[in-house]
Amino acid sequence: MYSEKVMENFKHPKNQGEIKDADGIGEVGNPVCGDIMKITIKVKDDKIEDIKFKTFGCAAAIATSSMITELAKGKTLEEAKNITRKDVSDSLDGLPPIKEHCSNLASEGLNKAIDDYKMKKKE
Amino acid sequence: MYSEKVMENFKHPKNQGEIKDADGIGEVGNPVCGDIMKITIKVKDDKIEDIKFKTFGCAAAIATSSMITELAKGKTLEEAKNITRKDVSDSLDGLPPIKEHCSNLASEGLNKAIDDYKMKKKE
Amino acid sequence: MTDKKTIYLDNSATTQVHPEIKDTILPYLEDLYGNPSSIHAKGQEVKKTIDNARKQVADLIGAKETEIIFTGSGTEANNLALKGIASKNKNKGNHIITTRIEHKSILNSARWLETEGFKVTYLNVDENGTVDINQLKEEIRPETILVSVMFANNEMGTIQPIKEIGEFLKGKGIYFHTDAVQAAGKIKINLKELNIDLLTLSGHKIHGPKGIGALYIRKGTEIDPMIHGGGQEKNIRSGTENVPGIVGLGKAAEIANKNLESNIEHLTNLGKKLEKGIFKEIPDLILNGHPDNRIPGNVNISFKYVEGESIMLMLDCEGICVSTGSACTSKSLKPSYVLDAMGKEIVFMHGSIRFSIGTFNTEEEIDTVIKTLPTIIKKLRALSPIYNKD
Amino acid sequence: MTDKKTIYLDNSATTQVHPEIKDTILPYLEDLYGNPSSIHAKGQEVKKTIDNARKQVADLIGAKETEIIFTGSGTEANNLALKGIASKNKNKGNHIITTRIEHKSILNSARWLETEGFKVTYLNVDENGTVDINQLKEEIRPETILVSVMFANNEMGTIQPIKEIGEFLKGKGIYFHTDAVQAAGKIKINLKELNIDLLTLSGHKIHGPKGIGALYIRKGTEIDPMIHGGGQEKNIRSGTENVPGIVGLGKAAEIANKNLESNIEHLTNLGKKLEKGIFKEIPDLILNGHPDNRIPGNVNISFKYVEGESIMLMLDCEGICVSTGSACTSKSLKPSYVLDAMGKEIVFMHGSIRFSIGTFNTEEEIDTVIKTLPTIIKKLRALSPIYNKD
Ligand SMILES: Cc1ncc(COP(=O)(O)O)c(C=O)c1O
Ligand SMILES: Cc1ncc(COP(=O)(O)O)c(C=O)c1O
Repeated sequence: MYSEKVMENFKHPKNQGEIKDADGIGEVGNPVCGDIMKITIKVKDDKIEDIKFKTFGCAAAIATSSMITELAKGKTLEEAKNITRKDVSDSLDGLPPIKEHCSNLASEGLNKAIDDYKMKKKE
Repeated sequence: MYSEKVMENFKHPKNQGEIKDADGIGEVGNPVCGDIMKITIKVKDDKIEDIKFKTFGCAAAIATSSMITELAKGKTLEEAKNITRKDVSDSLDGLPPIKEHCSNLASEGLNKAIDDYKMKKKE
Repeated sequence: MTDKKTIYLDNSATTQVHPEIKDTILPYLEDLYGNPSSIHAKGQEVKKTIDNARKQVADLIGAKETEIIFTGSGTEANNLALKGIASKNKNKGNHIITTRIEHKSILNSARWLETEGFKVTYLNVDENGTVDINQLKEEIRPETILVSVMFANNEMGTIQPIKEIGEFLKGKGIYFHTDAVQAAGKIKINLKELNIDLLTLSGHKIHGPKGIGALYIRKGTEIDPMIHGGGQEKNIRSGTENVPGIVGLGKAAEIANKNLESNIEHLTNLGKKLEKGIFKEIPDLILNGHPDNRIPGNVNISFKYVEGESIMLMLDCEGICVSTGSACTSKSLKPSYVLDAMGKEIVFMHGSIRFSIGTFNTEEEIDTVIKTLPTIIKKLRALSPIYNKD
Repeated sequence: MTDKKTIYLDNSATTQVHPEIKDTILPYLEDLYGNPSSIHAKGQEVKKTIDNARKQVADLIGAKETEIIFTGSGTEANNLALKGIASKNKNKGNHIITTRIEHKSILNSARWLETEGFKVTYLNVDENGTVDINQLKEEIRPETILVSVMFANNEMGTIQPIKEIGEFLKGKGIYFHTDAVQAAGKIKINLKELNIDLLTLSGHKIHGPKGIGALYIRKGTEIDPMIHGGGQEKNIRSGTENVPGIVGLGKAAEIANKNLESNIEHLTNLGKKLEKGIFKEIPDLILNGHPDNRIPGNVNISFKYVEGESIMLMLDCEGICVSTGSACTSKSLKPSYVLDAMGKEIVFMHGSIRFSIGTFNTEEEIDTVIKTLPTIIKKLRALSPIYNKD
């Protein structure tokens, strides 16, 4: 059902955990659809210096979380915002159609974390 | 589907043929239901001295024809008339339900032959 | 148990499972027992094989693998075609056209649809068993939603003008179904060249296992499911997949496809040999069905003045298996409704015997039948009150 | 291909075919290929075996052999029960009662009947998954023609009060159907002591083959066929008989019957061991279903704060096959509708895992699972944003 890449990222996720004094926090999803994702980022010079995730969800949710942190790490906020769900899905060699929404969730989470950082900076 | 007795009487029918100068002739059945039976009898001293049959029909029709000639041979007309379809069927260790009508036909044929003999005698 | 010497000439009723197919099925009765709906490894390894079988079946008829739905029999596939199309398209019309010589699974589905308010036209056939395409053209109405005409008949093998019907129906917005249960593996079927929306197959008629059928449903066809449940087979036929049956049918289709030409030649040769042999040895016969345009290996003969079941059982005693009418109606008292539709005299309808040859029959077997039959017919004719020739 | 070390704990989804059954089936893929409708020897030798299989199935549930109809799956049998009864008895009434936790083949048949004008009441269950018999009593109306309540649930194994329902319905002129697909072979079922009119079985759930089911139909029950055709199975289910499947189901029933007590003991022991082991090793669990009144060998646990598919796939990587919810819904995104009906908190519904033990599982396998699981749960909880315990 899943590609090898998905399984690899599911079994050995990168950047898992939570940054304690995060600059931005993004929480998305809800228990009804079975996926909850929390992304924390550390920003330096407009770049994502560190990023971690926690995910309650299926293998696709975990793998896409892991993948998006990989993709985002070291990128500028601008670049990170431009990561599409297709980028995530492609980097995982595709997702089963029924699981496509998971890649959505991942990029949504990242966006939220970046927005959160920007909001906080403004204050 | 058929009992061994039926198959035995089908494969090696007794009294087949036609008595040329028969005292009584009974023809029953029709092509629509797929069975036609002709019974010819020779009568002496109110007894069935000889009896033969010809049958166009299924294995059950042939076996019941053969069996009824066996049962009737040597009997008085009175006795022969009392041979029931159950007698025929029982002597063959039973018939499949769908083929029960064949035993009907056999006793009908015998009866007709006896009636024919009586009619002719009256004339 | 029958002994080794059985001569099986009833391949239109069912066929011997090809030994290669048995070997294909076996692992699915052993270690490969997973449920294809399961996401774990045990399920997924099986899922792949099902998709492969779908491809094998599709290839036999020139279809796409996504257009094949597996069912529990040819009968179920025929029911699904008629009822599924009727149910889904009843808002468009309530008229269905089929023929008087379809298999009972079509005829009785059609009759049931009549009780549900549908109107059904049953087309006539000529004395060769060929459907009247002009009548078809006349019977088309604005309310017609479906035409179902079998590819080849199971009793006397006549091949129907499927290509012509498909061409005539093209663009009319009427679905065209054909029951190809008897045609598959014996006639080249290429859906790329035929305008067909639905097509029925059955495993056990092509040397595959019993209890598995398939319905080709052309992409875009509007059809309702008949069996509801867990959503298997694209929600058109729910129920845990008959994995051994499916892989068996797949393999059977593959073999049938691979050997199609040689099989046709084999069946044609043996069929011709049998027909000629019988006609040479025995007088007073009628060949039922079309003299040429018939499935290879089907020889249907009426033996005048004698009854079919008697012939069949006499042959059975000699270890030769044949059939009177179609297998399904063998049990019934009525003469063949197919011969009836062809306008045969009733007394000859009772005497019809279908010899149907399969891949595994040999020339020697045919010789034996030709040698055995005359004695049996002579014996039965001697018993017959309507035979007056000696 | 999975390797030899697979630990298969998904026996409610499907089971390994018993080796004896494979041997029983084999001849029917070889020399015994006749069509049971054929009158000749090749057909009749097969017909006998089918009748024998019918007897074997009847014996498992205390029925008469003439009361068993073979179908293409448990799903088809459930469809036939609901639709066949509804169709035949619609003049008597249009109301049907079933439960919210039935298998999809019942639920989706019921929903289809609603589109055909029938009214359906879906009974609630309590937090253990037991149907509310008082609600059943209240919902009975003069128009009620059928009650269908499953014998035991496929997700969390709760056994329903079938005997009480049967007694309550006695003499009311309402048919009572039960889906015993999950109960058969794991609970003693004796129809002589139960007032049941129709009962569903499926081959592949009792170590028999896939693609074969059976419906017990009590003598005198008024039911319409769903699949029309040649009149096989007493005209209630047409189609050439799935002979390998039928003899396989017959043998499976025979073995299940013979080993019933020892099998129950085996499943109970392993189930208890697994349950205790997991609860000892892992905190924050919920046992779903009834604590005692459940089919032996079914252990359904919600692992709080983590999601079921992840657990399932992690176990799969270790060669352990289990299921989230029922096999059929494994693919869907929605959490289990059965747990939903039981009123479970939604976040815990996503974390439910069904371990279902079968005849061929061993104590060592259970030990391995108990050893493997804690690491997986720990790992997933560490990943979970809703877990805050370390
Ligand atoms: C033309 C035709 N259609 C349909 C069927 C039914 O297929 P099955 O035997 O798989 O139910 C048969 C065989 O009996 C047949 O000959
Ligand atoms: C309770 C129940 N009923 C019916 C079925 C359907 O049976 P089958 O898999 O044979 O279609 C299943 C299995 O999926 C089941 O668990």
